[in-house]
Amino acid sequence: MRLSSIFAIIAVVITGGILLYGVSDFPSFGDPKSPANAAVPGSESVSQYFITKSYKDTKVPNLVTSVLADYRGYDTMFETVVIFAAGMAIFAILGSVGGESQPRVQEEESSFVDGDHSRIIVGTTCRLLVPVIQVFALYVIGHGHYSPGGGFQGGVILAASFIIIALSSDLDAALRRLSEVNYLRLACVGILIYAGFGVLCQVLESNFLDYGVLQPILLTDGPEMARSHSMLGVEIGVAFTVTAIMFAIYANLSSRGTLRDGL
Amino acid sequence: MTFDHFSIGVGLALFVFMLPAMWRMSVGPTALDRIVAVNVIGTKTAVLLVVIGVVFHRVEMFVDFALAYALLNFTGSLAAARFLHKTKSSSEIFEEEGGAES
Amino acid sequence: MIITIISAILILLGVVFFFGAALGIVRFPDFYSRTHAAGKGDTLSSFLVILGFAVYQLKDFHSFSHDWPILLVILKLLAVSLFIFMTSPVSTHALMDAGWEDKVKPEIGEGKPNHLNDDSEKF
Amino acid sequence: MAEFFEQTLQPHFNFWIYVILMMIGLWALIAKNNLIKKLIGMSIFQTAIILFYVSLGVKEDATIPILDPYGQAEHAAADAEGAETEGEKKRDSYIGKKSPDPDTMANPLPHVLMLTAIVVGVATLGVALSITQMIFKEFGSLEEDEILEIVKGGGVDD
Amino acid sequence: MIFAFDIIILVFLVIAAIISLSVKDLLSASMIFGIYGFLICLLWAEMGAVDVAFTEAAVGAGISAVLMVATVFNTKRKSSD
Repeated sequence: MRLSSIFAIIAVVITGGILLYGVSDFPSFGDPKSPANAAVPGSESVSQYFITKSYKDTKVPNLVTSVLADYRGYDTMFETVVIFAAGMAIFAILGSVGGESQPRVQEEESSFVDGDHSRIIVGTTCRLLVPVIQVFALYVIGHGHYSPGGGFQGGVILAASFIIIALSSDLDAALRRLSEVNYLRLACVGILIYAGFGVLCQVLESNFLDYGVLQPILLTDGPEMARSHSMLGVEIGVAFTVTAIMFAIYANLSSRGTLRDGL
Repeated sequence: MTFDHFSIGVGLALFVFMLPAMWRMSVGPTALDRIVAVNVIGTKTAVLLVVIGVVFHRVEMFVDFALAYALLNFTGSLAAARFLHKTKSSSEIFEEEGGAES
Repeated sequence: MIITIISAILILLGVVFFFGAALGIVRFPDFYSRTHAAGKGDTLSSFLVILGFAVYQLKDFHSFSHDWPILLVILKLLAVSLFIFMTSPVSTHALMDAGWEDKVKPEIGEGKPNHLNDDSEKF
Repeated sequence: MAEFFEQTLQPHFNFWIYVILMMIGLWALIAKNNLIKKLIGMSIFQTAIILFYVSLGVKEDATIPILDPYGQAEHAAADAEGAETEGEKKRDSYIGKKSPDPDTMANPLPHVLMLTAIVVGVATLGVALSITQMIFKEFGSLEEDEILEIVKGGGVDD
Repeated sequence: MIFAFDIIILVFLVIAAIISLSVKDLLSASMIFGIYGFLICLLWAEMGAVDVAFTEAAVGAGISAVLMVATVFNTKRKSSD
């Protein structure tokens, strides 16, 4: 056993011991009256406010979506920016942006060789499944107000459909559907949609991302429905960025940044 | 005994049947055996999500991500299969230096 | 009540097949037969269990105008089993093909025709 | 035995496991030699912290934080009591009539905080994996001690 | 929260974490890390955090394992520990 391994065990045991000791003072698991869940006497708890008032404010049954895109919209916007920055970091590290400027050669759809059973079975199933996955991803994005889902989940599923295309035939086939230029554009457009909603609120003389004032533009009855519809727009922006960056990460990682002959 | 207790019992049975897959995952002997075990546990996960939804009385919410699992579960297996197609065979990788694959 | 009994029978049947698949994963001697247990047993049993829970949803179904969301849930549950039916065998097929490429030797008993161990002939 | 279960095991068992998972992740980060193993350890550490946050919002016998548009759970309870008449069955008009009780619904705030953390975690994992690939391209190895030897010996000779 | 499921998933989680850190084949390690993702998703589902569980389902089944397999494909499969 190496010396560093012994030191590691000592450090881990000390840290874990302190944490295990601290855990014994915690409120018990699943306690509805714990300080994180219930109001401290004399003040109202923010999570209780979200549960009781969120539907009246925004007309969205899924509390997580309403908190994510409305009450904490500023936080979510910069989480999206972090994902965008991660994508940019991967382009910078693996060095692929602007690597080739001429358009990719339009090849024929790779045809199956006789006797290549695996390619036929896997390729046909993926061809059947990919449209279903993409429709399901759009359903997840759009139905996120009423059931679990939203921009992050739908974007990841949409990116996974492109990854399945890349895995079932090759990376070129996926890049023909969503090329390098297009996914960069898509990532930028997503963040611009999100920030655009905020700036639009500012133009109408209110705070950044205060969707209630968008009612005359969105032609809804009441500011609550305006908030609901703006949340949908914001989620679409998030989904654009997440789709583009997740697929870009796969495309760059699998081909060492060359975007050719990947996994 | 209500149907909830029955559902919890079914869920516990599924967890118990996950144990052989976990065992196969830990002992191998080849990487492919482990990947098959991953596949088995993935299928059981999709079923267990439906079971949890029945216990919560909110199946219409939980069925969505059971669907996501059913659709996306084969991505990992596909990637592993493609990996094994494109690299040299694992017996060569793990036996040229005398190290056993474990 | 009759709906509950039917769904319980379907679910228990599925659990029995799950048990068979789990046994196969432990007991079978080589990779190819384990894949066979995983691909067939798990697919059928997950179909049966999900079908059982889909039948159970019908217990609240009284009239079409009030209870149409339940039909939607049943449709989604059947879609889950349909997609498991499509994806699980395909992934096991891909794995088995990769195993053949990876030169995993099948285990043949004594006195059986041994053409599978012959590398020159790929079926 | 039952007393031990209710007094000691049930309240804090989850937190113990989170600490153990965190210890496993930290140990892998420090002691493992392979860079990809270190990244797996980092992800385990991250999930332990996310688990801790989410479990702060758990309430016993609470439902999921999505209001029930059709009142299915309420109707199931009412059906069990047998107090249901056909005239009262208006599934569409349930939500919005009364505000939900905070004690019967899981706390949505930790879910929101951690939902974005998972996706951001995958993006940062991608960055870490790309750095790993560049290290492999530069040094030809993923083992920490071999890389350190090359660095101590004056770097890579081009 | 379903307490019976809770304990079992947590124990499985520790087992999966230890196994994925102890195998010497990095392809197997990445796939077993996928199992860790499945179990985490189940844990969140039974805790009532459906949106978090959905995110983990999409990420763990679709993206995370594939990224690791892609990296192992471009580097080296054998690990020393």
